[in-house]
Amino acid sequence: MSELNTFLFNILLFSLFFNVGISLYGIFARPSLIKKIIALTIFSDTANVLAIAVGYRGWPSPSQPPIPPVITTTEPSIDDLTWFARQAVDPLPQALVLTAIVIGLAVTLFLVFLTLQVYRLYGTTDVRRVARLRG
Amino acid sequence: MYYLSVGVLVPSLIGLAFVLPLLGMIIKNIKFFHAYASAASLYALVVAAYNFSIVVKEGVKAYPFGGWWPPIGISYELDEVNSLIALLTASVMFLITLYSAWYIRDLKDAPYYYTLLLGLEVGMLGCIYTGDAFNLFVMLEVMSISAYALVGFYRNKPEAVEAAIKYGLFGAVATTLYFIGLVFIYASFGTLNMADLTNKVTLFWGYDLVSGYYYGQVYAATAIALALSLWAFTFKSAVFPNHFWLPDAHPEAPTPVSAALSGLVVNVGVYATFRFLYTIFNPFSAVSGLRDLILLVTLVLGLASGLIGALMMAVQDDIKRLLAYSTISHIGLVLVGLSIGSSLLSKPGSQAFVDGLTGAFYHLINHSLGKSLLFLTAGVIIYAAGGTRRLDELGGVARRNPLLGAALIIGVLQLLGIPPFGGFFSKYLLYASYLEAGAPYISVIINVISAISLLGYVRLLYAALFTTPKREFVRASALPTIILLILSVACLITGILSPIMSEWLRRFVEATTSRDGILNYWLQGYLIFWGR
Amino acid sequence: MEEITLIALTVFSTLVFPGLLTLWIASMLSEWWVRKLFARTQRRMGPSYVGPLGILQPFADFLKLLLAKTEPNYRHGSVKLARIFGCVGIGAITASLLLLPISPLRIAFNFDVILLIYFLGVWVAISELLMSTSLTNPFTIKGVSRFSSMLVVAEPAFFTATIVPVYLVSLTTKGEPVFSVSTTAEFAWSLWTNPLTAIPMILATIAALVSIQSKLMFPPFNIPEAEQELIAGVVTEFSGPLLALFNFLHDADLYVLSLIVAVVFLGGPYPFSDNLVLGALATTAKYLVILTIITILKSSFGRFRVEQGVSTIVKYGLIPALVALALSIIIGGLA
Amino acid sequence: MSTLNLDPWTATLFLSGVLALSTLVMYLVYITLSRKTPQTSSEYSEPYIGGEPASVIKSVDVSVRNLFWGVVRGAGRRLYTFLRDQMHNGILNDWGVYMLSYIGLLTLIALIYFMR
Repeated sequence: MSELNTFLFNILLFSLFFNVGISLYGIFARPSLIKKIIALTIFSDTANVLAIAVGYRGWPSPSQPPIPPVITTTEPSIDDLTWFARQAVDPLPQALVLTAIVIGLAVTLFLVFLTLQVYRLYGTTDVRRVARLRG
Repeated sequence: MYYLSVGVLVPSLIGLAFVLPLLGMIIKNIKFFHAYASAASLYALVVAAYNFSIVVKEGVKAYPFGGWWPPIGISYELDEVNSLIALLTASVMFLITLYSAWYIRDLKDAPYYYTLLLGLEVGMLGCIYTGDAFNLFVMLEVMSISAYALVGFYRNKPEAVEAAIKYGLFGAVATTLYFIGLVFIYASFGTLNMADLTNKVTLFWGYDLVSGYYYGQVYAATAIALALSLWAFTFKSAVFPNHFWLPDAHPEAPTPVSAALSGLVVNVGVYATFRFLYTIFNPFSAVSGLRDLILLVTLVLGLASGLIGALMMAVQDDIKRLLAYSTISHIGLVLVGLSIGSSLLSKPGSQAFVDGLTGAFYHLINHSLGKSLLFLTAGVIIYAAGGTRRLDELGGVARRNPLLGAALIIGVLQLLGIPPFGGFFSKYLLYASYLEAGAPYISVIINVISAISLLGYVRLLYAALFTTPKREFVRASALPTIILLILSVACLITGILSPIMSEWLRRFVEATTSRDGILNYWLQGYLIFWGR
Repeated sequence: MEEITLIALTVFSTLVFPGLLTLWIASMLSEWWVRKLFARTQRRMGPSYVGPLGILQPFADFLKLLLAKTEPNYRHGSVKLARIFGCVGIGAITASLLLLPISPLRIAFNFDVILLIYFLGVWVAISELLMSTSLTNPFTIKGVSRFSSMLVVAEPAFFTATIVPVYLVSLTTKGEPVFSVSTTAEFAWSLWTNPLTAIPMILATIAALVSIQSKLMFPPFNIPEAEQELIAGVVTEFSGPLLALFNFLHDADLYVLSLIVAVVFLGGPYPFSDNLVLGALATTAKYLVILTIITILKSSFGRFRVEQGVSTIVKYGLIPALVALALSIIIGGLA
Repeated sequence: MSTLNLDPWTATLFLSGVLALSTLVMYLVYITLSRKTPQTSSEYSEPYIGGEPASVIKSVDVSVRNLFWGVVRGAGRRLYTFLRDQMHNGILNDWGVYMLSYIGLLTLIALIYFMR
């Protein structure tokens, strides 16, 4: 059980970093602006998932699976709280991700609008041809 | 004791900025928006000056938002260095906002323009004031989105849109990389508060309080986090090889915005680099070995961007593009000054260390004043030359308006670093620190950079001052001229008051980067709240 | 009382010695020396009418241009700007003289060599550039273009060459203030007596001479840029008093640059440091040697194209200076 | 002989004062001694074009493109070809190579530090 848990977790981490690599390739190497923006959203989503994953403190340990960050008892004792702090998923990364998603939404929208405008003005979204500013 | 003014400035300014589009639906008189934006940025200037004065009087000040103590809540923390940069930002932004009233005098979109301009100011002030690494990310994004939008403000101009998308796309990558860096920091240290981080990185104490376990590899996480955030910061400050967007983006923005971008926005990246490498991952921390390597990289990159900026200046045909390349060159020099802290070059607290950092900040200030002066002058020159930005078509307009010509010459002398202008004294400090540190080669390269940049400035002076007129001269109104006058006097003052200014800066740098200063940053920003 | 003495001394140093008056006389005499020698190498007589051996000829030329001819009234340029920048250049040279140990009022502080570079190198170069750009003419602009192209390499070469003795002195002696022109002048002789430091000193002196040659636009660096040789480069449009002003600026630059080599590199009054008269004579002798070398260099070369000129300065100016600097760093590591 | 021991900043300002003073004196000397054509004179001297009349050239200005010919197209031709046409060619993907290699360098440093 423990090995499987660790294995799955490692797969998750590995695929996240693999995803970072793919999306960076997409942003830096694909010629089309639209594809660049798609890669950018993949990139920021990967970053967000990474942040969420970080919130699962001590997940690979099988004896203490993480619990939702909600205190169920109405009047918790100190022991309850200590246990809760050890077990619960860290809510802060989720808050960070929420902020990052909102910001990412704004940036993506803006970039899509600009791409549309580029397409209107240049007739293409290929960055090799959108290169009037040089030197 | 914490002051409300430390915390209130940024949120209230955001409010003032976001009300503007709504007001734009009701009020149709453009003059109102000019007055409103100027009043808002005057308010920012007054509060920033007040904050600076209390920091100088009483030392480091922090403000916890919503009464949540750090490291749980977001806090703003002001020490001497960042309150000074904030004051510089607020004052130059005030002049730029005033200038905008002339520049966009009959633009219909004025409310949106001012929203973005105030958003830019909020973002910069937030980045500078913040004592929280995640809040730095948010504020960086606020600043960047305003900047992208301002670059693409003329949305029907192909070049502007192209510059904006180039800037925006890679800018988004840079901030996301910084976010990933933050994830690593949070995973290994369990905190994002800068004061708390400083303590944990320096003493390596208490980092397993919140986190630990799987992500406990603090050294690896620190290294990756530092690498990723440094990439983002050097992108924001346009250091080689992350400088490509700048010469496209800065010229295509409306001219006051170019002044803000070139004079102030790049400073934010430099400031963030300083905060990360001298406060959080400070010379006394457990990761000082990594820090030395990274500072060597910044030294090489600083010199490279200084050289490339200067070389590219010599072949520009566009007045604003020339100035944009000069920005790259000068930010490179500032970064060279910041790199003195590597333990291979100098020991913390030694003469060379303090000289280099003082020189870096002095140069930052001089460059901000000189570059915004030159960009605003370029705006008037372009207007007087009939809207062309091409050097060949300027037709010596500056000569026919002596004040304009004087402003141009003063700006160039400031940036070339000629005594008695401020630019000389900061370059003197940079030269002296590297000679003192036993690396005279760096001084020679700084000299080479200055000599090469002479080519670009000669080009600028020749085109704007000495060519013969091609068309009727259009006289600009009094407002921009007065602003140019104020900035020119400021350039002179940074030179004439250099005995006082360098003394102050030296004190600030010593207070911020010494062991006691770092301890104090932690105490004031973290521990003091727990003692209450 | 002290303030009054200080002010009097400042005014004296600025206006009389080593300031404007001495500067004028010395640069005119230097011009005579260069002209006479240059003519002799070409088997001409050189100046010979005014004064014994024509020694007063440059003075006569200067006064004639200043007093007898009229200033041009120029359609495209600004004579006023040209005047101002010419005077500023001379002012910068005067200011830099106070850093040298020959001055009765001496300014010395840590790293003042940087100040010398900025006053003498940058201020003067910019004044010359702006002075000739003020009178727009295609030839002037071409001259400005090639002069600034030269400066890009000449200025760092001169800086590096000057840093070498300064750095070596700060390494090998305990002289105060450090990295200062006057400290260097005091101890420069000791660098020549030590074979280890003599090698970088020789290289640095060569580099300094080459960069001075190009900073002064002497052959081989007064470079034609077109198929047909350009007329006079930066001085094309100067006539009358403005030409006199420019000549004075140029000669003063020649005088001070050579003096710096004589004082900072060759140790000035050494070996008569304690005797004022003999010391002055020794300095003068060294100065004349430097001036003679510059004149011989000037007379024995043809002209280069601008890109040849730039690569020549890199080859014989910048690279020897950098090698000398590297050697001094190695010596510093040994010491 | 007296040496003035000042701090660098004051000394620089002092020397700048000397510069201003001597410039002023020189300017006054020049103004009083030199002979100037009266400002009201409508006669301009034409630019000197190698003895030709001024009408042989279209304009007295040289295009800024032709400045620094020797550096840009002479001594530094290879450098400028590289900088302008290969590096700053305006194509986003080509910049990406430089930017990515920089982040690669930083990651490499981080890894080396981690492995040590």
